[in-house]
Amino acid sequence: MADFLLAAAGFVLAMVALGLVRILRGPGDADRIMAAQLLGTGGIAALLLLVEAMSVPAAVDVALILALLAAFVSVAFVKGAARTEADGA
Amino acid sequence: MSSPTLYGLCGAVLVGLGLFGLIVHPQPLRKIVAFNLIGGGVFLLFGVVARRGAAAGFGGDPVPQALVITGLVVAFAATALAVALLLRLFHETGRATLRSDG
Amino acid sequence: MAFDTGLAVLVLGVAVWTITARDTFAAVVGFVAFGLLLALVWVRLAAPDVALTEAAIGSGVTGGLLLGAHTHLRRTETAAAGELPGAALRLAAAVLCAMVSAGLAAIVLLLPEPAPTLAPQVAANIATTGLGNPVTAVLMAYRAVDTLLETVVLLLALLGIWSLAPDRVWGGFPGPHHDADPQGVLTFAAQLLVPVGILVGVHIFWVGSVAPGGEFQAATILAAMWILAAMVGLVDAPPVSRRWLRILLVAGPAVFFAIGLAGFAMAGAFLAYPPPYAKLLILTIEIPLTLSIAATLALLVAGPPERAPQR
Amino acid sequence: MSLGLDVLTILAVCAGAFFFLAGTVGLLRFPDALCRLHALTKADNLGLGLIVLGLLFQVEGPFAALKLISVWLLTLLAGATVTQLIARTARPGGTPE
Repeated sequence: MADFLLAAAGFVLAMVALGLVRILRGPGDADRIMAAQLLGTGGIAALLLLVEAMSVPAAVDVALILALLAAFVSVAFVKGAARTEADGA
Repeated sequence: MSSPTLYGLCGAVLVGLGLFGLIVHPQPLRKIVAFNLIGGGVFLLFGVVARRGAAAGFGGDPVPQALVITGLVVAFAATALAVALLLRLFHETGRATLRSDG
Repeated sequence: MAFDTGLAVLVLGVAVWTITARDTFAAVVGFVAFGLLLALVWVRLAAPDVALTEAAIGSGVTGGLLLGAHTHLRRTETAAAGELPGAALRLAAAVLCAMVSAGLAAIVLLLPEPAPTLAPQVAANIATTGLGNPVTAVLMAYRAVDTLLETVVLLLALLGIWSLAPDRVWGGFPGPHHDADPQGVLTFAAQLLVPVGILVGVHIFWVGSVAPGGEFQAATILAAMWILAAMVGLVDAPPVSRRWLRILLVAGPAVFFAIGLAGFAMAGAFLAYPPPYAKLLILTIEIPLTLSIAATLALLVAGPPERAPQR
Repeated sequence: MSLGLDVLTILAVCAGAFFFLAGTVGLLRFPDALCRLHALTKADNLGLGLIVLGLLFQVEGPFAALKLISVWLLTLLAGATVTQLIARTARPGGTPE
């Protein structure tokens, strides 16, 4: 079971990495924010699988923090993008 | 090669990469980001030492782990101070560069 | 092992991206991604406490700070990009950095066997602290002086930032004012997230004595939630000259220091805890310390005062 | 009993992994930012949900289950909010918040 979960975590990470390649090239900031979003969701999924595979249940808290802070960083992204546009106008 | 060693090598490369960015990038903000990469590499080296010291029922030696936690917080404080200095420089001069001649 | 190799390659790939990206915004996004992947690495290295800290500070709050800075500096980017050093200097730097990496890699490969460790000493003495989490025990008992000085370093950094304020806004409100949009999506999300975040922060603090967690991680979450509320305009930062704010900032380190001094009388050394009361004393330190660190971190992100205090 | 639960976990996690695959394919193949946004958020949030569901069969105690579910709900909330705002920025002539 542990091996299966570890393999699933690796698979999700690989998917995220593929998606990242596409998005990090842009062109717009929207694509880059999506990159963070993708990595947030995928990273959390990989982490949860990893936690179960290694049976360190306490590390679920790491996923909880990542979910909270991903929201925080995303809001900072959006606020930043909005402000830059206001400056440029 | 064991997994901790692998991450140790990863940390060693990260330090080199960050150092390169710190030297080469002209924008101060990029230098700050590069500095944080060096930090990540150094902490990873500590993490490897901690993992290798697993004993007495602990998954890793708690002493280097505690040092890394302290280090992360101090690195954040240094980053915040650097960012504030940079923004003040920008508001004073209208530019964000470390060159004195302009 | 295959998983570890993949993860290490991914970490290095994102790091290379962060250094080589042409656009600073892309580099900052890369850095946030880097922090998230490092949190996974820390779980793999059996260091969940560090993973929590990395996820909270290393990726989250640092990312937010860098993004905010980039928003201000965006227009200077094209000017600065022209100052890239010449090819010869870049090559020299690359060679130097490769040598540093090679040296560190050699050290990693030549680490002594068996590895030196302090884990048995921690295991032998942890019972006297009444704590179940060895990392918290190290932070609050064996290396308490480090932790005390660390909180002082945070305060010094904050003083440094405040002293960058121009004279006319001295002691004023840090950061720009954000107007709340009562119908906005952001406001709605923040109203839901902030209470949940505070709950998670309290949980992380409370489990810190027996399981991964503790005051720094909890403080970071609380700080992030406050910054989030400030960003969408639900709360505004108080002027930094407020007396209650300053008392809040120094309360944690002051209690820590006072209990440390009391250690001379109670247990014969600075920061020594008498065993039957160790856990009680550590909790007495941790509660104000968490609040002080949270306030300090939030104000570190908010930056120097930008608006004059109203009289 | 435990074998049955393991099978359920494997099924749900595989389904979740498939949605991550679908999301990435969408990202690589769709032409513009709005389509990519659609592919990304629908598929990945569903993928995460299925993985959480799969892991729920393995956890012990209601508290651990509650934590797993709240991770998913938090991600959904953040995803929904941010996607809205990205879409506004990405739409031609759209104004950000």
